[in-house]
Amino acid sequence: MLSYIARRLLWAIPTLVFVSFISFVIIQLPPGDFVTAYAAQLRNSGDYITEAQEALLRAEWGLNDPLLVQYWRWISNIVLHGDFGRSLEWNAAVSDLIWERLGLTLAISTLSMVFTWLIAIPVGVYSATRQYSVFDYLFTVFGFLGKGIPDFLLALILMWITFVWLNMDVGGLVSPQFEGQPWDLAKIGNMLSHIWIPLVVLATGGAAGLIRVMRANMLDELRKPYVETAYAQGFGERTVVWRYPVRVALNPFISTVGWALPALFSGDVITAVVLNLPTTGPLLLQALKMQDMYLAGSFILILSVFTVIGTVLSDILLALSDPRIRFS
Amino acid sequence: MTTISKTSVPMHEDHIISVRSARKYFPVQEGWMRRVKGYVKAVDDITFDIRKGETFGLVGESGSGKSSIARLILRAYDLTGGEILFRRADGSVIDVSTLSDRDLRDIRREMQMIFQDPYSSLNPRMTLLDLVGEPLVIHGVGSQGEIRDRVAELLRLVGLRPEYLTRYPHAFSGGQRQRIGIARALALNPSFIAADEAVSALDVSVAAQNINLMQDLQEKFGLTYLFITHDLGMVEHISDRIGVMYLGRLMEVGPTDEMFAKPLHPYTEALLAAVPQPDPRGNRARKRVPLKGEIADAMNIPTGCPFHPRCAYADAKCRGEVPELRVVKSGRQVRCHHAETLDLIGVAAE
Amino acid sequence: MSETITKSLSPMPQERLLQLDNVGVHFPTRDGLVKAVNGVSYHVNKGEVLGIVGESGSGKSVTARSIMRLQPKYAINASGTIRYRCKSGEELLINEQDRLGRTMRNLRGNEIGMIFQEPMTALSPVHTIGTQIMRTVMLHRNVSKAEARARAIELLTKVQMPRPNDIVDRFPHHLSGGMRQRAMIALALACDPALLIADEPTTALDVTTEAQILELLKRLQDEMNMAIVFITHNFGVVADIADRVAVMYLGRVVETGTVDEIFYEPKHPYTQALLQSIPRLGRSHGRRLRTIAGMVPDPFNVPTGCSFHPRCMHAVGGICDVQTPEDVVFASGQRARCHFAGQDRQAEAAQ
Amino acid sequence: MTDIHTLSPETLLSPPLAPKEEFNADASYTAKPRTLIWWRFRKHKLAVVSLAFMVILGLLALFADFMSPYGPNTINRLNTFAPPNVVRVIHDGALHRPFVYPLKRTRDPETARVLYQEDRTKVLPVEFFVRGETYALLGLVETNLHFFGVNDRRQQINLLGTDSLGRDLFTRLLYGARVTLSAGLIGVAFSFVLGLALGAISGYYGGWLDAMIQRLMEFIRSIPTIPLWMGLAAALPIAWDPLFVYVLITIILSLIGWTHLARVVRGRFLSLKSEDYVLAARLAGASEYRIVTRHMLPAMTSYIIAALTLAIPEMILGETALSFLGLGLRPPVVSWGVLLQDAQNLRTISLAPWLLAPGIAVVLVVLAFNFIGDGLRDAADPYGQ
Repeated sequence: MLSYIARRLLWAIPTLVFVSFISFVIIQLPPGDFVTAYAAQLRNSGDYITEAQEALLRAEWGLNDPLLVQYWRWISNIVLHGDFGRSLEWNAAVSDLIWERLGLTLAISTLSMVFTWLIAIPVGVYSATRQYSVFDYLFTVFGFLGKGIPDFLLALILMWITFVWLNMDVGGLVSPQFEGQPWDLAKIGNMLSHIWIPLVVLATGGAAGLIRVMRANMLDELRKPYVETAYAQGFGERTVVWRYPVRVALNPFISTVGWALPALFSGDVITAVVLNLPTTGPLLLQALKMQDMYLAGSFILILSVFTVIGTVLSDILLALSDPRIRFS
Repeated sequence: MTTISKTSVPMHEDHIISVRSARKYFPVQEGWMRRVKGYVKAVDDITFDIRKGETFGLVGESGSGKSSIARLILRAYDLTGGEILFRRADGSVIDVSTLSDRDLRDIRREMQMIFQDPYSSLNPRMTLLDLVGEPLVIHGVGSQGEIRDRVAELLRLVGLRPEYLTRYPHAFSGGQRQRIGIARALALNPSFIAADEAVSALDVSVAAQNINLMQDLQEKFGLTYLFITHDLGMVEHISDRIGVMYLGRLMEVGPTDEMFAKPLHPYTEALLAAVPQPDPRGNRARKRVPLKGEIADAMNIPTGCPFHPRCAYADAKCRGEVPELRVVKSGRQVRCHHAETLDLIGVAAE
Repeated sequence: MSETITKSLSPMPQERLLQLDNVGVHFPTRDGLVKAVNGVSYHVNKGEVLGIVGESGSGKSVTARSIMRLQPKYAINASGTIRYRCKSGEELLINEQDRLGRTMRNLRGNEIGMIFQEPMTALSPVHTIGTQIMRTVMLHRNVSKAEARARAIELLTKVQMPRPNDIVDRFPHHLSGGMRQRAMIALALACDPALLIADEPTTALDVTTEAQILELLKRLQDEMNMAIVFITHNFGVVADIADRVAVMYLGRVVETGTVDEIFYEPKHPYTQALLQSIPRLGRSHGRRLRTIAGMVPDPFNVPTGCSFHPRCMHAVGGICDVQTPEDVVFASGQRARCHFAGQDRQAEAAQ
Repeated sequence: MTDIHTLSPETLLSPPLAPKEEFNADASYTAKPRTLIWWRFRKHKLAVVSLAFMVILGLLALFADFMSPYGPNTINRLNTFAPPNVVRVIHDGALHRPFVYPLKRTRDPETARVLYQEDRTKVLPVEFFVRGETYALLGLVETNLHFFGVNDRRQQINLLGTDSLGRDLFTRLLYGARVTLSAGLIGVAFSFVLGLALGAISGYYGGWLDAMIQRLMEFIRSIPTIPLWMGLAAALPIAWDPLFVYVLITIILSLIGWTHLARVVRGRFLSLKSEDYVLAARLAGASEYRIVTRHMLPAMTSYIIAALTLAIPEMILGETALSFLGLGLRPPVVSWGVLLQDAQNLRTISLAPWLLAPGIAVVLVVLAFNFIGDGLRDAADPYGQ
C-alpha cells in the first residue's frame, strides 16, 4: 500500500514538470513579449522608451535567452524562492496578488463541492432504488437541465431574477458600500446574500452530472449477486442499499473527488467573471487579455498543480476504499 | 515451405498432429510501464500425437492449459518453445510453429476450430451467408453464386434450413448457433478440427444432439478431432484416446477404455472419482474421497511433481524430482514416478 | 388474515418443513407475460435433501427465490401457497408476507440460508469475509462483536476453510473459487438455519472442487440435521446428494420421487429421455447418445396441453396437445405429470 | 425461435406431435444491424424529437440567409433594443392572416431612452417570399428573396427583438447557429481523428505503446481544461483572420476532447480483440485488414457515433464560454457565444432580456445532442440483452 502511494507520488513529479512547462509555453505563445507590451503600455500613457532601452530591458530580464533557460529561471525562482515574478499590469509581485484570491476560490469551490455531494449522493441512490418513479423522472429532468445550461447562463439568469424580483444587485462578493470596509456582522450578512448564487450555480452544474453517474453506478451495482446475498441474510432494504452497493458505487465517485476540485476551479473562472467575484477567475482572464505573462502563467501553473495533486489524492483514496485495487 | 523441421524425428505416418515439447509462457506484466514480473507456464513441455481419423480428448480442470494447446496447434498463439507438426492432406509434413503468415493462411484451410461460447464466436453483425461463407471468400473459393450454394449445402449438412442464409445469429438458439459454428469450420473441408468445450455451454438434451452431429460428420468426412472438455463423461463418450492435463503438463495419455478402467496417474484416478454419476446406488457404494486442496497458482508451480501437494501417494521423490512423461505400457504414457507400483481404481466398464 | 387461509389448507404433517402448492410466478416483459413458474408443487421434510433438476428456463431458480421472497419487484405471484414451519413449530404462509417485512427478514439468514451459483460475485467485494459473517450473526443474534467474530471463525472452521483465523480478515478477491464457495456456505449457515437453499452451488466449480463442496454439504447437512433444497442441472450431482428429486420442465414439476425412483424407475417421458441423453462414465463409450428432439420452447410460446408434447416420443394426438395432465400418484409416493404415466406402452419404449 | 431438423437417425423417428415445420419469418431475424439500431433508437421518444429538432435547426442554419428576413450585420439606429414582435392571428376579435403590430417609439423624457409600444390600431401582415437584401444562396445563387418579412420600409419584423445596434436577433441567431454548430462538429471531427487513431493503436497493439499513450492521456487530463483553453485562446492574435481563428479555436477545443474518445475506442478495441469471433476470423485465414474492417470497426461504429454525439455539446459549450469571455470568436463573426457577449451586463439584460435568447438556443441544442447521444448509446448494441 505504502509503496503504491510512493509510486503514485513519484509519478506526479514528471507530470508536474510537464504541466509547468506547458504553462510556461502557453504564456510565451502570444507574439511579442513583455517588453513589447510594456512599451505599448507606456506609449498609451504618452511616454516612450527607445529601442536601445527596450533591448537593454530585454537583456536585463533575459528575454533573449533560449526558451529552456527562461523556463528554468522562472521555475527555479518559484520552487526555490516562492517567487512567481511580477505582474506588469498591477506592478506588484504575483504572489501578493493571487494568494488572497486563491483562498476565496478554494473556499467557494470546497463549499460548492460539499453541496454537490450532499445533493448528488442521496438523490442518485434514491433515483436508482426507485427507478422510473415520479421523483426519479424529476431528478432526471433536473440532471439534464443542469447539464445543458452553461454555468454562466445560469448565473446570469439568477442575477437577473434577483434583480427584477428582489431589486437587488448580487454581483460581486459584497455590495459596493461594504467594499473596503472592515469585516463585521453586517458585511458578513451582506456577503451571505451574495455568495449563494455562485454556490447554487457551481453546485447545480456539478450535482446534475454526479446524480446521473451515481444513479448509473447504483443501477449496475444493485443488479449484482452480492446484493441478493445481503437480502438473503435478512437485512432490511435500507441497510442493504447503503452498506453494500452504495459502498461500491461510491468508488468511482471517490476517484472524481480529486478531479472535482480543479474542475470547480475551472468552472469558477467563468461564473466568477459573470458575477464579478474577487476570485482567481476574473484576474486570470484579465491577465490573459493583457498578456500579463507571469501572472497568467502562475495561475495556470497553480491550477494545474491543484489538478495533479487532486488526481494523486483521488487515486490514493480510491486505493484505500476499494480493496480490490490495492494490490494490482 | 519447410517440409520437416530440422531437429525432429520423422512423424509416424498414421499421425496427423505431433506436438513435441511444446511450451507456452505468458508474461505477467505489472505496474505503470508493464514490467514483466513473471511467467505463467500455460503449457509446459507437452508431447503427444493425434492419429488420423481419431478423436483425441483433452481433459483437465480450469487453468490446466488445455485450451492453450488448441490455440497453439492452430497458431492463434506463437509457441515459446518446441514444435508442432501437421501432416497435410497431400501427405507433406510441416511445422506449424514456424510457418510464415502466407503459408499459415494456406494451412488454415486444413485445420479449424469450434468454439465454446456459441454467442461470442459468431459475429452478430453478419448473416449466416457471410459467416459460413467467410472462409470461402477469404480463400477465394468460387464465385458468389457458388459460395451461396456451398453455404446452403453446409447448413443442410448440420441440420439447418438453407432458407436461413439471410438471417443473423440472434435468430438462433445456443444449440443452433453451435451448429452454425460447425458449418463454418467445415466450409473449407478441413481434415483436423479442434473443438474447445464445444458443448459445455449447452443444455443436456441439446448437447447430445450436437455431439451426435459431430460424430456423424467425423464418419462422413474422415475428420480428426481434438476434443477439449472438463466433462469426463463426455470425453469418454467421444474420444478414442485421452490426455489428462494438470498445471500446463500432460499427466497421462492413453486409450480411453484402458485409461478409465485402470488409470496410471493418481490425478486421473482422483478426477474419475470426483465425477458425480447419475447413479445414486453406485454413488453410495463408491467410497469417494475428494481430492484435497486446489489447483496451484499457475505462477507458482510446486517443485517436483506439480501434483504432489494434492497427491495421496506422494513421497520425498515426488517433492524433489520432476517426473518425465514416459511410456509404461504399450500405448500408455504417464508422468508419475510410481506408476508401476500404484494400483489405482478407475471406473468399471459395464 | 393469514390464519383464515391456513385454516382452509389442511395443516402440514409434523415432519414437513416447507411445502409449495401450485406456485405460479409471472414476469411482465416487453414481449409479453413470461410464466416462468406455472403451478409448481413440492415439499421438503425436516433434515432431507430435495434435489431440483431441470434445463435452463425450467423455472427452478425462480421457484427457489420465491421461497425467500427474493424475486424482482416486478414479479407477479400469480398463484399458490408457500408454507414453512418455523423453528417455533408454527406454520407460516410465506406468500402472504410482505417481501421487505419483518417476518421475512427474520426468516432470511436465520431460519433459511441461501447459497448461490457464482461465488465470485455473490460476496461483497469491499468487505472482509469476517465482516460479512459477523454482520449476519449480529443481525439475528444478540451477541457482542467479539462473540460474532469468534462465531465467524468457528463457522469458517466448520466449512473446512484452511487457516480460518487468517481468512476471516481477507477480502473475497483473495480467495479461490472453491474457498469463496466455502465462505458463502459459512455465511449461509451463520445462524444454524433449518433449511438451506443451494442454487447451482457447484456449477461454476471444477469437478474436484465440486466433489469437495458436495462432501462438505452432505457432512454439514448430517451434523446440523438441516434440510437442503439443492438446485442443479447436473443429474450426477443430484444423484449424489439428494434424498428426493423433483424434475422441472418449462415452469412445472413433471416428476417427483425418491432419488432411486427417479434414476431407476422414471415414469415421465422427459425424465426418461433426459437420463438417456447423459453420457455415463464406463457405460457409454462409443455408443450413440439418445437425444430429445427439438429444443426447449421459448417462454412466450409454451405449448398447449402437456408442454412437453412436441418433443415427446409417446405423445398421443387429441390428448397430450389438448389436456394439461395432472399428477399421477404411484403407491410409493412417486408422482409424474403425464397422461400415460405408468402405462405399459411407455414402459416398453423406455427399454 | 426456429425449428431444428437434424440428420441424426433417431430424429428420423420424430415425435408424433412435433409441430409441422413452419418458416417463421420474423422481420428482425433478417434485419440489418443498422435497421435494428434504428428500431431501438425509435423507442427513445426524446431522442427522436431531439433528432427532428436538430435536423430542422441544421436546415435553418444552412439556409440562414434565406430563412432570415434581414442581414446579420444590418444596423438600424432607429430600432435599437426593440422587443420581440409577437405574431398574432386575431385582430379586433376577428381571425386574421398572421400579422404583427407595428411598434411606436416614444422617448422617456427623464432617461432619454427609447420606449417601444405596440400600435394596436395598425396591422402589419407577415408576408412570405418577400424581397429584401441581396445575398448568395449557398454561396452560389444571387438572390434577394427571403422566406418571410414585412412589406413596410419603416417597420421591421423582429421575432426575437434587436440588439444595441438595432440588428435583428433572430437573423443573427440563425447565422450564429452556422458558426456554433459547425465549430462543434469540426472540433469533434478533429478530436475524432486524434482519438480514433491513438485509441485504436493503444487498444489494438497494446504493450508499451499502449502504456505510453495511456500516460500521455493522463498528462493531458492533469491540465485544467478551462484555464488551458483560455491561455491558448488568448495567445491567438486579434489581427488574424476571423476564419483562421475559428479553425484554431476548434482545434484547441478538440485538443482536450480527444482523450475521452480515445478511451472509448481503446476500450472497444480491447474488448473486441478478445471476442471469439475475431479469433474465429483469424483462424479462417482473414488478414489483419479484413479483421479490423469487417469485424471490429462495424462493431464499434455505433458506439463511436454515440460518443461523438455526446462530445458535440461539450464543444459547443466550450465555444460559447470562450467567446462569451471574449477569448474565442470575436465580432464581426456571429456565433452564439459572441451574441451572448451582449448579455454580459445586468443592466442590459434587465433592459432587453431577449438578448438571452442565444443562451436558450445553446441549452436546447446541448440537451438535444445529449438526448440523441443517450438514445444512440442505448441502441448501439442491438444484440445485447
